[in-house]
Amino acid sequence: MLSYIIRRVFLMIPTLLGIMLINFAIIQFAPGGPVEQAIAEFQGQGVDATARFSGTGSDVQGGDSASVGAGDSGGLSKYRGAQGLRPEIIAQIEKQFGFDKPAHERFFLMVSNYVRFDFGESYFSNKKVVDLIIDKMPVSISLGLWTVLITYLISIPLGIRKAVQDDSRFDVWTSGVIVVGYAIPSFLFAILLIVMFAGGQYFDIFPLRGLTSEEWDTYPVWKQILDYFWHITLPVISLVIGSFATLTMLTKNSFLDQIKLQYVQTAKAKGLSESKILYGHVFRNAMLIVIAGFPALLVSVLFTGSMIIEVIFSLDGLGLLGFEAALNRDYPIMFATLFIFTLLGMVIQLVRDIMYTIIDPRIDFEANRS
Amino acid sequence: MSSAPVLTVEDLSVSFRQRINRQEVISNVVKEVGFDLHAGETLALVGESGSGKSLTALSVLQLLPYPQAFHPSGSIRYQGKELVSASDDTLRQVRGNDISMIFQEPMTALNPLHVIEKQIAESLELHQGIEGQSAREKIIELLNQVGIHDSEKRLGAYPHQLSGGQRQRVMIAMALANNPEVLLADEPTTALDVTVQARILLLLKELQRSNNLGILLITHDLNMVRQVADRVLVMQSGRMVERGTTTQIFTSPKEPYTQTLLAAEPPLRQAPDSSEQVLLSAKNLKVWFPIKRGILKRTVDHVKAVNDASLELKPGHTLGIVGESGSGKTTLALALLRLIQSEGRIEFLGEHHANPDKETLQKMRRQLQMVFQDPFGSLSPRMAITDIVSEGLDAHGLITDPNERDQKVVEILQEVEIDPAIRFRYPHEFSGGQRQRIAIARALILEPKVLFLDEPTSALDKTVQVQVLDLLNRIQRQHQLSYLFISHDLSVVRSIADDLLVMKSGDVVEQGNAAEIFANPQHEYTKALLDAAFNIAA
Amino acid sequence: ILSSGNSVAETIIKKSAIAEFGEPLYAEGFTHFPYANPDAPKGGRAVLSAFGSFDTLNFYVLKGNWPGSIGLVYDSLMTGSSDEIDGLYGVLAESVEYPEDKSWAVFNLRKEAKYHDGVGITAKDFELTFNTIKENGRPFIQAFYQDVTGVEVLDDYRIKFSFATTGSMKPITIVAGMSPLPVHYWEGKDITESTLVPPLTSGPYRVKDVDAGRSITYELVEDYWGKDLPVNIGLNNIGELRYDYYRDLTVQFEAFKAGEIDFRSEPSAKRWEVEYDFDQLATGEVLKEEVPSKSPRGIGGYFFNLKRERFQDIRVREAITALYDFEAIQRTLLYGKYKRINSYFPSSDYGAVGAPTPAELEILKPFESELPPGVLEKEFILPKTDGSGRDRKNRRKALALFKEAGWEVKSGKLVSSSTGEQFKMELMTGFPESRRLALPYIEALKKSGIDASIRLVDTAQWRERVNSSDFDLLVARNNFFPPPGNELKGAFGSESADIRGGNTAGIKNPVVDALIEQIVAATELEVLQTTTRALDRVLLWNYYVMPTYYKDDSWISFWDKFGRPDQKPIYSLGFPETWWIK
Amino acid sequence: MESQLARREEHKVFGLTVSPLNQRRWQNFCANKRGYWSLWIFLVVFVFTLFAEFFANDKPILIKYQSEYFSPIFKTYPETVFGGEFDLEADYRDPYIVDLIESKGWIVWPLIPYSSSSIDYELDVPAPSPPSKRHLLGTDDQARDVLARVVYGFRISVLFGLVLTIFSSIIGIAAGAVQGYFGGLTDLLMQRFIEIWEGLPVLYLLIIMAAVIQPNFFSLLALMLLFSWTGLVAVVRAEFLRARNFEYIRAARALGVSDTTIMVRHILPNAMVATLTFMPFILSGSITTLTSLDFLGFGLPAGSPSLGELLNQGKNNLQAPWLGITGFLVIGFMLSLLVFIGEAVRDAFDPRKLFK
Ligand SMILES: Nc1ncnc2c1ncn2[C@@H]1O[C@H](COP(=O)(O)OP(=O)(O)OP(=O)(O)O)[C@@H](O)[C@H]1O
Ligand SMILES: Nc1ncnc2c1ncn2[C@@H]1O[C@H](COP(=O)(O)OP(=O)(O)OP(=O)(O)O)[C@@H](O)[C@H]1O
Ligand SMILES: [Mg+2]
Ligand SMILES: [Mg+2]
Repeated sequence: MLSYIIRRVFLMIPTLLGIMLINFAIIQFAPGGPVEQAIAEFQGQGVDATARFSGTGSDVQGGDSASVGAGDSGGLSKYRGAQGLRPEIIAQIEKQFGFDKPAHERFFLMVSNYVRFDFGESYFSNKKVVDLIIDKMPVSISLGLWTVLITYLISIPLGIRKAVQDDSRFDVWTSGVIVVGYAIPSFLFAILLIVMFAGGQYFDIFPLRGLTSEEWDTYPVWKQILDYFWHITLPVISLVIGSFATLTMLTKNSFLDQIKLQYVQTAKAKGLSESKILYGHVFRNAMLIVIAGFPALLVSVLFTGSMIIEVIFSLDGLGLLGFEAALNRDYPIMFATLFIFTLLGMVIQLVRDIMYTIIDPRIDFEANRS
Repeated sequence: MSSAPVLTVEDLSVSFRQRINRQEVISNVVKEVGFDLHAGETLALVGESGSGKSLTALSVLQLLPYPQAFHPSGSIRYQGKELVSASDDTLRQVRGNDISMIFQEPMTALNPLHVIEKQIAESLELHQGIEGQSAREKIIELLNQVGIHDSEKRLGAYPHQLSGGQRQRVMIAMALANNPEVLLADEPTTALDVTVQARILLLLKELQRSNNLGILLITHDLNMVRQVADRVLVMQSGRMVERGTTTQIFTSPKEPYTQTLLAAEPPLRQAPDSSEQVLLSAKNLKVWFPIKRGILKRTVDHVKAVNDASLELKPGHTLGIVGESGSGKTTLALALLRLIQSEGRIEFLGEHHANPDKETLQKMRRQLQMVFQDPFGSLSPRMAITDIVSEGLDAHGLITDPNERDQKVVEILQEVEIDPAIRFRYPHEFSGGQRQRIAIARALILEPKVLFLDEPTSALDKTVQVQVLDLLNRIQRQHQLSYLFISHDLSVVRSIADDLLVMKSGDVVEQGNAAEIFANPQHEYTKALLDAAFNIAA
Repeated sequence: ILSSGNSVAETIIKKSAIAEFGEPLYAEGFTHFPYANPDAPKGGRAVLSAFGSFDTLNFYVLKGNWPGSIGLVYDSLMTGSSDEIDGLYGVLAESVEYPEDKSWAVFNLRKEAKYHDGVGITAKDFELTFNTIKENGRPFIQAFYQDVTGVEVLDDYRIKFSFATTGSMKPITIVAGMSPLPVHYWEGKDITESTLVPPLTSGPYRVKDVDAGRSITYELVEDYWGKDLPVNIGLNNIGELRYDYYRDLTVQFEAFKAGEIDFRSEPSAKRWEVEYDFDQLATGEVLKEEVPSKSPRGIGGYFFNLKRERFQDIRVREAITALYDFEAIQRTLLYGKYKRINSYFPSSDYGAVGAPTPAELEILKPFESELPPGVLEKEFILPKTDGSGRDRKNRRKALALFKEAGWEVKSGKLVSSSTGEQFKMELMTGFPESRRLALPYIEALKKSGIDASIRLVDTAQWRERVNSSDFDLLVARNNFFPPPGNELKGAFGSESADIRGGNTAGIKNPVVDALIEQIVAATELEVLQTTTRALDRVLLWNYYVMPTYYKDDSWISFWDKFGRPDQKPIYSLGFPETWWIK
Repeated sequence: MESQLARREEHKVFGLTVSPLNQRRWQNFCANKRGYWSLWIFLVVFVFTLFAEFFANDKPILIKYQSEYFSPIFKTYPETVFGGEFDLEADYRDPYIVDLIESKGWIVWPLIPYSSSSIDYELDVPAPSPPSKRHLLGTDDQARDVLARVVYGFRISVLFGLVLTIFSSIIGIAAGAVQGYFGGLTDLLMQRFIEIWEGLPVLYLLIIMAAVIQPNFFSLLALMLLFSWTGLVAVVRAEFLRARNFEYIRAARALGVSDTTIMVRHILPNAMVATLTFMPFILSGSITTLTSLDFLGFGLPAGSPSLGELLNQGKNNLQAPWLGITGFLVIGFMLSLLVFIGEAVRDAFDPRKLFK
């Protein structure tokens, strides 16, 4: 097993390299790069990446200089009158982004930097990519962790109960509820929650945006904690609502399969209580596939899952960062997040595989069947 | 015996609902069975395989797959407490504490993902509140009592790391852990060799004496019944056909069915022509299982399951393999079939392949078939038995016409005494003995050259056993079949084996002509084994 | 470059207020702008909202997004008034001196001007600004400053800039917008780094609080050195201004309704008409107003790609223009709140109105032979429809034009008379909303037998495809900041048609080029305006762009806590600088 | 009796021979009333939407004009046929054309006289307009009939989802099965391959694809298929890793059953628990995916009806709740049906489920 783990760890290197190389190659074919993005943005033609979901709100295409009004009183808009960019300036932008070098050189530069764990700087905000990622962590971890936690804490017991009471009225109505929950698109639900509980019209109970209040730093600890939960309630609810369905059904079905096996009969014959049988015996047998899906869930919740929710609640998380980076062609962020999350994904997968062998000692990865 | 019975079963019926062609069909499998069980008494329940013995026992603890199964009539009272449709709480109190059960198929009855220590400890903690070190001591004591060697080392073993007999003994230890009032023992010794079996019976007797334990013993082993039972109950097709004291039943059986049951004797068999040809041979076969510890699963030690075994199998011959439970018999068979990794030389039809390719393996598989010790586990739970039985035909492309194939399945099922009408059922809808016969049918349908039989008759009552052995003999004669026959039932081995191989702790301790060894055992262990076997019989 | 100072013959003009053309609106000695209320109470607090996020307060360098409101903390050499487009009045500069040929300018600084830390502002600080822009500035600012070539510190309070051009006020107005970077503050700090530490500035507000990416709060500087300057009197009244950043428009609106935002300018007609029906509006707690706005707009619409052969035919362009049913779109999608764009310089004094005036005709006459018919005779009027979405008159006209151009309808398809190939056209856009607003047009084109479709692309791809002229029809707009000048060359000139990214439509028209030259050369506002109008006519009649629509008012809504002067500025909302908290 | 038993009992369902075991499965399936009815409802609705052109269209089913019959759904007629002036396809929603026809004949309209893309210019309120007699579910923010769009959107979404789900499940299950069953090097290498594969920048591939061709139903399907199959792999692999150690697998191997057969007949039914659970969600998930592509502008051509677009409109038009509610109800309805069908299929394959 140890040799297997070592092998897996060493295989991560070529895998990562492969991913980086393929991505790098593919990106070369993408129409428009960071230079075009930068130019478009300077010329005020940039469209916020998130506008694709939330819209620009304006009926006038291409932005209406006069309607910017209140947000833009600083007088800087006068720069907009400037003429088109001269080639020297474009060349200068290219140089800033390192695009004056040929592609292979850029690739090797990137790889050699990565080897030293130097992930570089964002093209568009002069921040270390690592710092950016660290900046966004609290939001992603908050949303991700609570969502995953609540999902598992509710789905698994619920799924078990549903399996035990298969086909009962309870089973039917809970199925209905979770399916409906799944069918509600999270972004719609989030907006509804905001209108209902954070807007001016109905109840104004929860805050509209952010992870904490502004004066958070000055609060005593208990108030800080309270404030934090007060802020994440709505986003987490809107994320969680649709997440029960798959896990609950999965738990239910895998329990249904196990519940009728002989060892359960044995456990019953011992006089064990139902919950002891379910959690002490069946759980471990049934949980393998539930655990199988865990790494994917975690990575997706942390990394991509909550982008729209982040936008709606004005939270700056990794989902948004990654998405914006991709659309804005901010390659350093793209590659660094890709690198870090692939690595993270691989580590979690390795841990998951080790978990398999702990849960079910019969599982052996090294054994070859052919 | 004058005291009130601890367990009273009255007028008990068990039925199953089934849906066939949109109609609910009810099959009544146990009909109006009744008996009393007194403290300190052993009541033997015997009868044909599939007659409803296990279901009766399961009903007592209300462990049937309700609501598909139901009781049209009947009452079961434990010390006056009604158990039929009792509340969960009541049942939980009784189960495992007052009444405990040894399941017929120990192989599948243990939780595959818990080490045996945990499985036994759980009962201890639940009903006696014993935990930690004292629990561990108690477990070790229990395991020693049921004859598991180096029990301390075995605490951390998972069921799949144990031999059939070992698992059965864990089951027994678990059932005895709480000093129950009533023990429902469903074929408790099927996988045990005679020495261990004797030991277990002794243990039960002792408990009976000290704890006034009432035992409902379900078995097909009439020798054992005669030895331990006070009263006997005979069942046939779900009905109780006869009851009486042991002596009564054995000396003057009334019912014709009981008479045939008692009269059945293993068939005698003509010795085959001795031939020089060797069909299958093994040299210096070795199987060591690593013992792994910790998260990283480092190998700390080995279980030497098979340690340097050599054997030869001639066409038309039967090689019996006997030996202590856990001595490596099953492992040896699996290694010969190349189902587990082994070291050493295995020759089939004079050819040795260190690493056979798919095709060779496939050809080999066509000729070498196996009946597994654990019939339940070896039948795919989601396949109907007709598919299970005919699968080999498909795999080797033998019969492709569906009707012809079906015909063949029907024939073979009839040969092993299974009603072909129920061939579309799933494995779990059969009795233990029926499953064993299905496993035999599955192997036989391929008409292989060599058949490995791992305890093929352990769950069969004498009458069926005789029929199956007859069948095996007949086929052997017709097709020059070779058998590798693993069994702890020495009378069966004696009747069927030409050659004999005796194993102990992974080593082959004695090997040679069966008749010779039976007549004149050389090794200490063989002597002890034969002694035990035929002394009980005597 | 003319060296200055030693030339005695040169007449030096010295002024405290300038205009790009003519004279500034307010004479020297005005006490305050008429749209400012000198008695306005100072103080109070207002929360405003902004969209998106920010990650730096340094707007000079390439990287990072800065808050749009950061200008509040800066003072510039001179500042404009909101009643005129090109007037500038001294703020940090007491006066500006420049020679007649306008090849350089010297700004005389006010000695009392100081930073928020009390240190006085000197010429060196402007030198630093200039060098920062030239060396490290955002390429866009660099481009803006490209005509400004040199800087020279004459003494502590005199700074001189030299220009690459002569005879134009433009570079002076550009430099006049410059803000100082305190040398003593930046010493030892790296100005090329983005930062969230509020920089030291001299403006009326200072940054009070920054919550990275989420909000920025400004507070009025108590002892702001320039608060008694006429240009500042009565302005900058609100004591604390806070901008909260939202990423979702619906949420932003909800926040407004919940009272978390005090003021809102609504961009969407749909929301304006339908969603402003909450209780607080009825009770008068929230007010809602449509404020007419005179700010100049640019042309917005669907730009033809003239590099594609089929669009080189003016009849094709006219036909396609004729198929746009603005009236139907206005009625079904725009709540009747918009105006059709009928000029390249709409809502300004530079757009053509009515039939050509004699002055315009005079400019256009020399090019008569090269002009499309009608320019000299008529007012340019975009085809009106009956608003049914299926106007037959226009379709008839369009099909006739197509026919002339060699495209005819055959069994439901508009095909080339020569090759039989169907007319195919894709409308490319980078703005998600365009899909909704252009769909009726696409349907109408389809109904006329054209294989029309719409394609949404992301920003980078949009730019790339615009640069390489890889589109048929493009949703775009040209911003217009009057007075017009050199930038027209980039937008409509032949030369820039071949440069990647310039002249979106790819217009190559000698008449246009010649007119632009005249505009650039114009020194009189009158001439400039007439020439621009003439250019407008030429561009319009050539159907280079299928103009869409604009709105000439601002829709604002706010909680009833503000006071504002009776007279509002002409060219801007005057918010927040002229408003105060009641 | 014996001879009767000895014969295989064959039953015919829809003219197909069904083995008794499958019969039993079918019975188990039917016994799950919810699933059974869900299947029927789903089939009916789906088939109905397959023929959406006959139910919701802006072209009439039948026209009689000057004693001649026309069926515009099947054939395009230029308006000149009805006395119009252009050789363009007749716009039957145009009052002018309608007048022309009705002056000399009559028109039979489909139930919903709008197709998914027909813009209703005759609205008296700006779009989105609330439900009314004219538009039972109102119009969307582009003045198109919501009901018609739901009908067409359901079709596109479900077709897309079904094809994607079926194919990606097949590939995913196959990959997971091979990995889990063979283990060892196969597993190790395939896992790495999948990791690299999942690392591909799907968004960029979409951008690149969209730059080359206008994305359409099939190109999107193909591209999504390339990447959606990895979802099931982990779960199936886990199931196979575990199951390959079971005694009955050993027994099957002893029989000489081929690896493929073992995987398909013995282990797959176990892995089906996970697969069947996931399938309805994969299906509705792919509908959402299609939608998010729409948001990004890499989706189906603008104007194509899709349920996701409806939801997005619902979000951007809170003042028009009929949009969001309709979208949600349709998706919820469809998902419930699929989940219930999935449960019934699970029951059908469960050996221990006998009835109810
Ligand atoms: N779930 C079930 N559904 C239908 N029939 C069943 C089911 N379980 C058992 N049976 C049938 O009930 C009968 C009695 O089974 P039972 O297990 O009690 O037999 P048994 O006497 O223990 O036989 P054996 O000695 O072979 O173990 C058998 O014929 C069996 O086929
Ligand atoms: N997978 C395994 N891992 C570790 N030990 C094992 C494993 N399988 C079997 N063993 C051990 O190998 C020894 C031989 O087992 P085997 O099953 O061959 O015994 P057996 O002779 O068939 O006994 P029985 O008569 O009880 O079936 C036993 O001690 C058992 O515990
Ligand atoms: Mg039994
Ligand atoms: Mg064994």
